[in-house]
Amino acid sequence: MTLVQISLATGFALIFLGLYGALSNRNILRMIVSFTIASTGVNLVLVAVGYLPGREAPILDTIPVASAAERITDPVPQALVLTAIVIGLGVTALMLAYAYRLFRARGSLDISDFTELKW
Amino acid sequence: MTTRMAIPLVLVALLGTVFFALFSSYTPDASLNLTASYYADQTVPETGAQNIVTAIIVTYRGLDTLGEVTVLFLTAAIVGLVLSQSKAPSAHAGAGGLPSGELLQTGARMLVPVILLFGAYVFINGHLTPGGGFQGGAIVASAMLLMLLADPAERFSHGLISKIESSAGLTYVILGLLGLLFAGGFLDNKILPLGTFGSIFSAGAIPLIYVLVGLKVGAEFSSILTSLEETEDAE
Amino acid sequence: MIGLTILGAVLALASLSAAVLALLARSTLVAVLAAGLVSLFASVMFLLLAAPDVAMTEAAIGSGLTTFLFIFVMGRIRREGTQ
Amino acid sequence: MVNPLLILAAGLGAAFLLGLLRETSERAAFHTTVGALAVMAFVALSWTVALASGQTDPVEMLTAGAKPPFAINLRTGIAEAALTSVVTLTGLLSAFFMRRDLLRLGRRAMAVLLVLIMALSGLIMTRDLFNMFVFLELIVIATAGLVLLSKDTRALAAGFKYLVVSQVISILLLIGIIFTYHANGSLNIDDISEVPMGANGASLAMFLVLIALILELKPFPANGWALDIYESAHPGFSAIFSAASGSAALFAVYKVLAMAGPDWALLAAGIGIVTFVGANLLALAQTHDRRLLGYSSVGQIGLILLVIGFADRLGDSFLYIAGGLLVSHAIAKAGLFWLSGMVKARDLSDWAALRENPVLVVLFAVFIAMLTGLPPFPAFYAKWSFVHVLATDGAYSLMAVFLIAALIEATVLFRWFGMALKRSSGHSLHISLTGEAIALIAAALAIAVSWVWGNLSGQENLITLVPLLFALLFLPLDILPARIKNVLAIAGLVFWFAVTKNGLDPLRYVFLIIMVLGGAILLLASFHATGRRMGFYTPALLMFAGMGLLVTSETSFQFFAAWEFLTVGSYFLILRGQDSEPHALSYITFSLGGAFALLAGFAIAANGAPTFPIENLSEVPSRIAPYVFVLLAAGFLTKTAVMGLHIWLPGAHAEAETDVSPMVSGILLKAGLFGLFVLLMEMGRQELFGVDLTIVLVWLGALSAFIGAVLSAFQEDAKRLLAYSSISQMGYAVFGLALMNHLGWLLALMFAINHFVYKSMLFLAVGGVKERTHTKLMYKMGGLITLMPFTFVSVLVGIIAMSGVPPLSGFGGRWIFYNAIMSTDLRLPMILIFMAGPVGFLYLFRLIHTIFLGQLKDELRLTKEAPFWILLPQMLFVGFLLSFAILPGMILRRVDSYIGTLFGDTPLVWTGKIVDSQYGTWNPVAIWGVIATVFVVVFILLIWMNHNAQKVKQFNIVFSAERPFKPQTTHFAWNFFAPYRKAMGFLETPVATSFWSGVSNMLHGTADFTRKLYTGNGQTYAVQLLFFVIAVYLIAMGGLS
Repeated sequence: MTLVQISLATGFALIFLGLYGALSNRNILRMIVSFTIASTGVNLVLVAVGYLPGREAPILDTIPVASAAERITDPVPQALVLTAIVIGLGVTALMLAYAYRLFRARGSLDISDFTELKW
Repeated sequence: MTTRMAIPLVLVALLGTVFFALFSSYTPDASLNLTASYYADQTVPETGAQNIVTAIIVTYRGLDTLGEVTVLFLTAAIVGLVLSQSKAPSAHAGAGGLPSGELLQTGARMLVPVILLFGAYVFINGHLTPGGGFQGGAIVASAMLLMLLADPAERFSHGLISKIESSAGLTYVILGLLGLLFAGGFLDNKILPLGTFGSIFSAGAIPLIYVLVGLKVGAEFSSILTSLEETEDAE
Repeated sequence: MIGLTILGAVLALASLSAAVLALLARSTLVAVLAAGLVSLFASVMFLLLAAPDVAMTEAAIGSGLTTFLFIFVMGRIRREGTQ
Repeated sequence: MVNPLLILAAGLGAAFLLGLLRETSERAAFHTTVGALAVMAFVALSWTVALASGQTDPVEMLTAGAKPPFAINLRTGIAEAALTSVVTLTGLLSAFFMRRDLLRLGRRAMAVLLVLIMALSGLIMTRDLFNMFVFLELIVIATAGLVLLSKDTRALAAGFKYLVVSQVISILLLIGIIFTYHANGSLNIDDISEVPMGANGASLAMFLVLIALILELKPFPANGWALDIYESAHPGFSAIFSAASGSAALFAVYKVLAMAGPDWALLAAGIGIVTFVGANLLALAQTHDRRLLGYSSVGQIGLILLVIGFADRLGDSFLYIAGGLLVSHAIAKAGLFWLSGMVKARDLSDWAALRENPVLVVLFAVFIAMLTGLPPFPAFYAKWSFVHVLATDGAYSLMAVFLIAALIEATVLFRWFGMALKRSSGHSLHISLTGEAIALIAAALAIAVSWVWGNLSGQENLITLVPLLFALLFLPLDILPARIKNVLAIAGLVFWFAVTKNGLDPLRYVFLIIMVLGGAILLLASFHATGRRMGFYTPALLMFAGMGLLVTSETSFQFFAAWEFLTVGSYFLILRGQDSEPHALSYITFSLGGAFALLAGFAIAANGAPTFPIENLSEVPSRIAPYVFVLLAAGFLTKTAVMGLHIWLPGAHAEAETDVSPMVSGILLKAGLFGLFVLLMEMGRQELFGVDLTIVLVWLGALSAFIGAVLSAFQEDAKRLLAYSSISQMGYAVFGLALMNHLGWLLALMFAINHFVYKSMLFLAVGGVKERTHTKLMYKMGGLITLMPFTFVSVLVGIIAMSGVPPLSGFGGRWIFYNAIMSTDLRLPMILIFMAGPVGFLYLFRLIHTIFLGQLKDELRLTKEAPFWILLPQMLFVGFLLSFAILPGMILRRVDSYIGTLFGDTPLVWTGKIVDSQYGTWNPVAIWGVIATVFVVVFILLIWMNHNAQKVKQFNIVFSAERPFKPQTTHFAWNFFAPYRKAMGFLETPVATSFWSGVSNMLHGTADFTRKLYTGNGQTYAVQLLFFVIAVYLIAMGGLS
């Protein structure tokens, strides 16, 4: 296994674990924790997909501009991941605020207690 | 194992097969693809930034970043809304029972300015070195966090935070529109001269935008943190 | 190259075990901290993958701020739960 | 023209600006918000107008001074501009609607609203895959924020469920995006579409992107979370969620599908149709108004997804069809959500409160009609075109599924409308002038887009049709007294008759007389009504407009549009009756079902053309002709209420108002007959599986005639009796038509005219009796002959005419009828139809006997003669019947020679007023002479025989000591035909009724069972979502490999 494959596999495994945790844990906070694990996995997958084995970070302080195309790794996924991380934090914060309010409303953090809306 | 646990497992495992198909058919590229090699070659002449990721984030995919900043803005606003709607019972303050003592308070008073400075350094140098507005903003927010931890009773001025956040955001949008008017399009960084490659005042509007992003993100993180921490509502 | 791969494998193992811990831990606090750890290990992996920007962000935001958000909310909930 | 990017910049800038305002100045913040939304809407609209009128070309907006795919680019073409207009306008109007709650929550909520509208516009315009993800996340977060506007505490849980589901979706989307990027080296949508789909990995990536975006459309059954939001959110926000978010997400799917290539289109179409069917089915079991609207939204979006799946096939008309459906959905759904904000309680029947404000009722009707796809709204044109495309492709089963689901949807919506009009609500209306104004603006927009779609249709622009406008004119005129409106209405009908009568062939001319002039005559009875009679004239004139247009229509499109007009108009009219709610619903359900059969028939017959002249029905290729015939005949037979499809008729006709019953019975039924005339004239005999379809019609006609008569005889309710009699009479007419010969057609036409005259007369007479006695039950009447002599005369003349005994015109019908059936060799139906005659005597006898003869009831002793205006048309009809009896040649002769030109024979020989046929001679004048003589002789004889008979006082009766269990059982009219019932009662077994209620129960049962899927648990919803993804994946992989 190469580094890329390891990272990719780790990423997918984290998504797998995170999703499973989010779908099987009734506790709302634990669901949110699981989702953060899954999104870490997603980020890992994103970066790994853009990685070119043996290449350097896309910062041209030591790399001459002329040879940049041969030496740096793909910067695009990195840019995307940056965005994804920040968005992930936003969503997590929002879910946490919701969790708090739900707890205030019912005194419970069990997702199966919030089912008045149905059918 | 109950069915409640088993069904998600089966489903996630099935989804795993989809992922496995993706994984097994994946081969890393040997050379940069079209888009990436354009960035490798053109970032410097077009934007004057050393850090290509920064150039992409601030310029080429600037709209994403504007959206990203807006995500935080939204989150801060909504978290504020969610929590302001419920008047929490007044209780003794404290960050979830984390210790706060004399040592921490003194330490915080000394550390906060340093951390703030470091944060500013990170976002100002975003176009040269790793880091930038988001990382710098997060560092700035951690100074805020430290203050919260040290003295949980301390009130931050929501007004100030939201003023910083809003004016940074507004300036960002205006800079974007200036690009539309004076340069090649919305959020074009060439509204300012590109300057000398590798120096602080280079890369056109990138440092300026990253400073704005840093301020804004710092303010937003701080606002989220303080809303979540405060036991009584400021409003 | 081999060194990188081995380091990567170690980090992968570490972050996966942290993730499993986060799922299995009885205490939510432990779960939150374990999730933060996953994020931290991931950020080192980003460094290996030549993504220092991402690594910084993940460390600061993913493992730092996120964990604090959790702890703050849990604190609020615990305070109110005991009343 | 300003750069459309300003839409994004204005939204964001204003959102940030709000933070700089002083904390206390919430009003200023609101004005800023509204101002920004207005700017955004203005920019979007100006681009829409400019692009639509061809003043500008679509514009590419580059960012960052670099070309795509290296920098994000956006595009504004006509679709984008129109959709951003929908989004921004919905946002603007909803902002006004939510004003109070926005002010309550403060500027943070306003900022969230601004960002939501901005992000929706961005999602529409962007051409970058990852940028789409960013906008989607913004939408998710803003949605979760705005859900909190609701005062309903359950909204909190709904918002959280939504976030959970969104997390799963964004994981799928991100993975899909990165692998797409890896495969294509680009994130630009146009770039990716140019490269054909790569290896398995790439197609999988595409699948993930596609399914993630489709999940944003809330496909059935992975959509419980969305329904919870619809149910609990602020109605102003739900309007945005349904109209704006739905539109934007649809467009995102469209962009990605274009990128994914045609292989995936089928998948999208499949998900679309499943969603459309599933959502509408589940809506059947819904009683909560907003949840119902949620189901309807999901269904509509599914339908548009289906159309998107056909985008390649539709070519140029794609935007027209999808846009028509989308804009109808958006306006109607937003309007309904806004209305729901003014209704205080959440049960469907609580919408009865709307009746406090007639304007709101009209708006409700407009939105329902728009959603159902009735003319003249855009969805009508869209459905027409779409069904035609499906037919051209030979996708018949899809077409059937689509039409059945559309019918269920219409049933759900009209059931709701019926409740609003007929039930009572314990809550008053939450009147809000702003809300009303906003809903009115939505209705005005509805009319504007209808005009646009009509103009683009390449067909007649329905909204400019004079009869329709005339009918709509009565909406504002409704403040006038009823009598003035009645004068106007009659004048309008006479005028319309005068201007359209020229150039029609005799057959159409006869129908025009019945439908338009007949309507004018029947409206005379409406002078009886006092006060304003709000809401009567628009539906009535809509119905007459439909009929007038039907007779003069030349193309299949005009015919179908007219058909829908008359159906809807008559529905509203029938709904006015006191206890008519369930009957009106079954009427509209059957009528629309019939209409959809017509649509399908026309679409198949069109063979690829958008429409065709009606007379080209004769040129339909023989391969498809029998199917076209069956579909069209089914549509028309529904209207004539043939046995089996008749169960809507008795209730609808019996429960309608006094002057409405004759309209819907005497006139409206003729529309079906007219259709059959046209159909048989153009298509003639058709064979399907070796069966001559006209023989099937002969049988259906005979059975209807016979069973209708038997059922009629057993009724206790006088109006129901007449209603069943109509089924029987229409059976005769169908029978005659299906004989496919000269005499048969003449018979059918005679029945059309006669049935109009005597059924209108009888319904008016019985209606007059009901006005005075306040009952329709015959055993409660009796002996009214002295109190209501004129009514008695009209009933007497009516039943003489109807039973076909000499001397009245019914005999002429009979005479032709006997001639006609002698000319056929179908023995069994002939016997049936013969037997229907005597059974007809039974119920007619009962009508006159139990109402007018026998003993007068004590409580009816003060009964007066029916009102003048109800009597007047009856007397006109009496006069007509008498003269028509003497001079049948007036009309018949012309028609006879016309039919002769169709069949090329002249079985009747007219000499003066005497008619000869192969089987005999009919001399009406001589018959009159004979009858008059006999009558006078018998009359004198009777007087002479009874000159010394004893007069008995009416109540000179000695009762026995028994006290009857049920008072009515002592009346002779109760269970009048008990002995016959013993013999023929088995015919009363409600076979058709049980069949149809079985269908209905099965659907409701399925709906009730299936919706248990939505447990309300957010985690379960996420599991269902994954399940959906996996299922679609397995299906797709199976399909693609």
